[in-house]
Amino acid sequence: MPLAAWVILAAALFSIGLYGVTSRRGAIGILLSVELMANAVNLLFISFGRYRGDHLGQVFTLFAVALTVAEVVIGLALVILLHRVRRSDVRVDEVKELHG
Amino acid sequence: MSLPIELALVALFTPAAMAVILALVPPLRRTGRPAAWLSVLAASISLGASVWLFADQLGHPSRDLLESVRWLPHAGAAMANVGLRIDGISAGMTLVVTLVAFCVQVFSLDYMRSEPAADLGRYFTYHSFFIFSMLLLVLAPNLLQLFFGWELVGLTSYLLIGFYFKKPSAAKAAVKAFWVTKLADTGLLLALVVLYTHTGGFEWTSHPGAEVATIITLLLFVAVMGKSAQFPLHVWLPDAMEGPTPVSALLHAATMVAAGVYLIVRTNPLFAQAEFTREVMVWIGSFTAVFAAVIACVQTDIKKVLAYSTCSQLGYMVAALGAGSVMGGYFHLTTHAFFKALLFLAAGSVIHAVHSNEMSDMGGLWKRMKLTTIVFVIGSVSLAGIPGLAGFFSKDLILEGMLESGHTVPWLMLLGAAFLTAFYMGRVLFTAFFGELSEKAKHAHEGGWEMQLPLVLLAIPALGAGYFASRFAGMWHLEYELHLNLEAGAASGLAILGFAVAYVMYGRGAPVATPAILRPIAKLAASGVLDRFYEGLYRVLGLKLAGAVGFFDRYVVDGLMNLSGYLALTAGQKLRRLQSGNVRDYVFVVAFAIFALSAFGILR
Amino acid sequence: MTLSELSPLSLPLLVLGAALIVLLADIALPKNGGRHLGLFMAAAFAAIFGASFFLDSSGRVFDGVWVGGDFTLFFDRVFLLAGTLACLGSLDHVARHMPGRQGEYYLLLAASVLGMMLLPGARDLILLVVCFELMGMPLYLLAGWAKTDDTRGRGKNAAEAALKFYLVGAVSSVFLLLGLALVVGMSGTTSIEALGHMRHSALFDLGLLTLFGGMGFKIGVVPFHMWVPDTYEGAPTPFVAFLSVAPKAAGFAALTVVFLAGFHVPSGSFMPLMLLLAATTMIVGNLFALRQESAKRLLAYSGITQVGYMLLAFATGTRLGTAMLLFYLLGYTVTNIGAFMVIEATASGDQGEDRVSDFDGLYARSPALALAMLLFLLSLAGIPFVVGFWAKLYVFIAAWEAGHGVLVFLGAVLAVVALFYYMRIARAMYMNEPKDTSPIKTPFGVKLAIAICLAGVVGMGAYPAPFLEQAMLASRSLFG
Amino acid sequence: MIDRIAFGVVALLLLLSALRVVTSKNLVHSVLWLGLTLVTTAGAYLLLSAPFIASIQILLYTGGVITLMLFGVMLTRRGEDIAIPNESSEGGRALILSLATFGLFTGAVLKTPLPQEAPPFTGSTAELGREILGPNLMAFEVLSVLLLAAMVGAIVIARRRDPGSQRPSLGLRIEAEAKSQEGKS
Repeated sequence: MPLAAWVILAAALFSIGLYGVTSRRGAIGILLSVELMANAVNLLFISFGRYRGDHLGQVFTLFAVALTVAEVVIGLALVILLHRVRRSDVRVDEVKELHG
Repeated sequence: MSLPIELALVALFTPAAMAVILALVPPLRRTGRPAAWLSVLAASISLGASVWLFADQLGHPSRDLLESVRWLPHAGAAMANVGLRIDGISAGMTLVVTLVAFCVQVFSLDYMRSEPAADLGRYFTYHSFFIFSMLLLVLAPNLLQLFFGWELVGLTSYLLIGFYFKKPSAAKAAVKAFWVTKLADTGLLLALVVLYTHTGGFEWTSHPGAEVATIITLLLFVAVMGKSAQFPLHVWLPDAMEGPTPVSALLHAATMVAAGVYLIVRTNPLFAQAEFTREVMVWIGSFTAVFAAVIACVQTDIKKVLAYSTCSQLGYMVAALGAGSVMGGYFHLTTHAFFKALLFLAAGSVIHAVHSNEMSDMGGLWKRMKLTTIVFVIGSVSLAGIPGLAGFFSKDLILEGMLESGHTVPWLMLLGAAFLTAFYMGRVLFTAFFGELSEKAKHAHEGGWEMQLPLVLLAIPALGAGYFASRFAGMWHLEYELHLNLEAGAASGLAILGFAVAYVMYGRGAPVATPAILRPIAKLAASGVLDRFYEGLYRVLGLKLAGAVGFFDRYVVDGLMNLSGYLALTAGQKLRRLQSGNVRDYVFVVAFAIFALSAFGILR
Repeated sequence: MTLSELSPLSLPLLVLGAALIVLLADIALPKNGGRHLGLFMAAAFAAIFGASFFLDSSGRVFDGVWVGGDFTLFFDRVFLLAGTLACLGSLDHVARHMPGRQGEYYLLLAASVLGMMLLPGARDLILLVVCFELMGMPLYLLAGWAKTDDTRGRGKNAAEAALKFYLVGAVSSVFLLLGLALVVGMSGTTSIEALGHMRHSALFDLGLLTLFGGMGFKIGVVPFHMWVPDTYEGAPTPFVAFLSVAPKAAGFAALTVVFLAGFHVPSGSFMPLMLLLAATTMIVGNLFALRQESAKRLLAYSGITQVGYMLLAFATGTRLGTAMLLFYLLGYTVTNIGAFMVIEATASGDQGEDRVSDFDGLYARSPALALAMLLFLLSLAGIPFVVGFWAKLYVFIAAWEAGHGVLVFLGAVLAVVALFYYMRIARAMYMNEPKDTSPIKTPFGVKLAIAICLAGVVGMGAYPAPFLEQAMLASRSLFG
Repeated sequence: MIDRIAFGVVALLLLLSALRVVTSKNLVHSVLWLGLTLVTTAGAYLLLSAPFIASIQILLYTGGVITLMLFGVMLTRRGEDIAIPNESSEGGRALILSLATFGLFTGAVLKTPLPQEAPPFTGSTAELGREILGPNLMAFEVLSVLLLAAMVGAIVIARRRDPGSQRPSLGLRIEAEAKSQEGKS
């Protein structure tokens, strides 16, 4: 199994996530897509590490997972905050009081 | 520390201290007249020190003093110094600045009498600050300090033009002057950058090589064009006349606008290495001289005539410096400062009397204001270059230098400008001071002694400064002798002709006795031949040409400047729509930008 | 490992200690004790700032994963200064608008400062990215810290500001991680110092550029800047003062460490891209700033323009250029925090709506504030006698030496354009009639912060030499 | 051969579930599809000889993230309906961008020489642990500070109201409401 296959698989996952990030209207939908991208990056770390035969990729992935989870927590907190003050579904393209 | 240094410090810091006191103690400033008198006191101390300094310098013509302290250590060595440089050039300029500033301040005591007390205090605070800024520039030992003075002078100019800031036109003019000069100042800043990177310092005596010197001097010249109102960056100067008239006399005629010319004189070692730049200067200077003189011929506002005249005379100076005649440029700077300040103050005196800038509202003032008329005539004649007065000597020197350096066409242009100068000054003289007494001028009368004293003080050097030319030249390590040759004669002849034409066209019916020198022309004129000839010439050349030039100036040059500002603002407004407020757009742009960067980086 | 081996980390550890004290005290103290926590945090930052002159913080820890030295020290002082000023300026705002959340506010601020302080010393990519996120995540939260049941709707905008900041940041973070995955994956090492010797390949380059993009978000370089104005407008003003300088400095610290100390990019071929971005940033920031009505947005765009100049210094890739970047950051820190603090005092919250027109007649209402703002604006515009002039001049000199004459020219002209919008505020302050003539009551903390900034702006403008020398030292310690 | 088939299955599942995450019309479905993606990724990790990471992925990541997301969905929905909309728009430019990014990525992969076969795997989980707490100890410590800060901050932000503030009286709230209505019209 060539490494290129894994990398391209990760790239495809990343691109799908990117599509979601730029097309979803809801904040949570975007967050889900960001998770997809982060997942793709982790896959990339692990594949590279495996083909070099060291632990670096796995170590990095562990840190990346922790960072991503922290990020999700914060993101959800902010979504809830915005939901409370706007009293509506959080559709990000309707949240544009600040502009120009 | 030697005596000259101490004197210079006194001249520099007395007004500075006064400005700081007035700025930081609002109750004192708001008293108005006491604050004004304090400011005049500071100016007179500064003037006294300058006179002493100048006299001392006359005693040691070749002395070149430098006193400076390290300011910005840079990698072990001094990056820059601050200090004072006192030699013939700066001592002379210090005297000019303080003398004119003193006269203007005294004049303002009466001229600004009706202003509210708080505004009066503000006005004199700016004036004190201006003396400091200008002297900081004049006495600078290197280009960096000069730049500081340059910026401060620009700031004061902004504040003073906008003095009547509640008047929209004044506020607009101040802003415009600010932008145009500020944009040009970019040249000076860049020159600093280039100078430093190539020589490791800000000294104008360095030798960075011909090519770099050309770049530096071209950049410097951009700044000069802005400050000294050279085409096409002259557009701010006529508008700057919105400021109080004494301000116009001080900043926009005698001192600040001359700072550009002074910069060239100071950095002449650099300019001497840059032949191309000097060639550019000759042409732009000559063109400005003619161009502005043509426009001056059709102005109806007395201050605008003088403003364009200032542009034109600055053109002379720049052209002279370009042709290599340092003495000519600098000497004309000095004499011009005297007679142009005099003209402006006299104009101020008239405006004060008739409450209008329009020459059509004046007329026959000779009958009401004898002193003002006399000094205005002195100023005009000196400006026009009639032999014997200060302006003649310096203008002659310029024309001579121009011809010697082989610039025939610019020489002809300057000759033409000399004719036009006499013409438009004659026009002002005959319409405003002689002729029928107009309605508004009926109740005109001279101002108080505060207004008369400066006129007399300035009239003296406007008359006689020329006779000291050789002594000045000695201070600048130059030779000077007056040649009375054909070229000089041509200029004088043209000047007289200019006055004559003006008399024919505007001086008719003047109740005053026709000057003897013009009598033959008057007789010829009476025959009607000349009349028709001049009328035709005037229609075609005068009105049509000057009108066209004025149109070009107002709508094309000025319009382009306004247009660029407008475009930037509109673009700013339109672009704001891109910032939609939709965070998905932001995310998209981020992702797209990373894609584009990567693609560019990889496929390159 | 003994404690003494950690001595290079003494400054960050002290900040950590102070943060923990705040955390515990917040639990122990009665609810109205929050204000004292702010005072304590400000004092702690100031004390640690003072301590930085006595403690020796150079050396390597954890097998060279983190390196202390002049470079780190310079940045640490900038961050500590920013932290002190932010705490001082926040005291009153936080106590008034979010009385129940004060302890956590200062805790998060300290956490962010901690992340920043660790960043310049990181020589390992894992540590770097963790520090980068430690700096960033508290910022998302703080941006949305406003009182959510505020009847005037300010909480709404804060939430929006925070969410936008967060979403763009989260996407950028993922790109940052992607870049790291490619770089680490291709090179097999996380040691930044070892990265310089890597052979470039298409995937490696892709990683490098993606990494830059991910970091570019933090410094607000165009086109990663779009969150900046919205977030600045919506978030609490004293926090924005901090946000507008410290993360930028930290972002540049990270960029410098990774790209100049690590990849030795100047020898590479990314510089044209950086220069292009610098030019775009300067132009776009200026054009957008011209017509802004909100003072905070105006300063946001002006800040973007300033980033362009910093990027120009960064893109030289030289030791001199880096030194000038550091000096620029220092000057920008005191200037911009000062300007935002004046907004907080005059045109924010109870005083107004952050409009430029809220500055009308400020001179009549409070001459001291007007003068302070004028000096800050002049410094931003790069006018002589205030620190901004030296910052610009030195950046131009460094850039000209590196052969970027065209950009120097562009930057100089754009600096004049920038004067236009700075002067709008100045004219409003001095020439317009005040709508409301009541004198302004400035809280003590804000006053003190403004005074410190003013001293910095004027002091460094009058005598920049020692600061420049520190910047030179810092740069030298990075380049060796 | 067997690993190729395994790879094919994992890849197919991954891509399909990921596509459903970004296209599903119902937010709850999206979250569940994401769960499948994350689990399948764990399978991929197993194929890549990273069992520890695979278990972390399932236990912490999948469990944590999916639970959090579901909470988020439930807390921010408006109606009582279970079918919570997850709409998309401007899919065109998004599609182009993601395809372009994929293309660029693939191009870069093809231009870069990469190993064809993985070396035999020698590592162990114990080694991994030593690696984390050895050279990366400092990063680990910093991470713990980060998690603490994120937790505290998120709790404060998501808390219902500022506990220190007085809720404005009903009258004031009505006034404010009326004002904001006025402002809108």
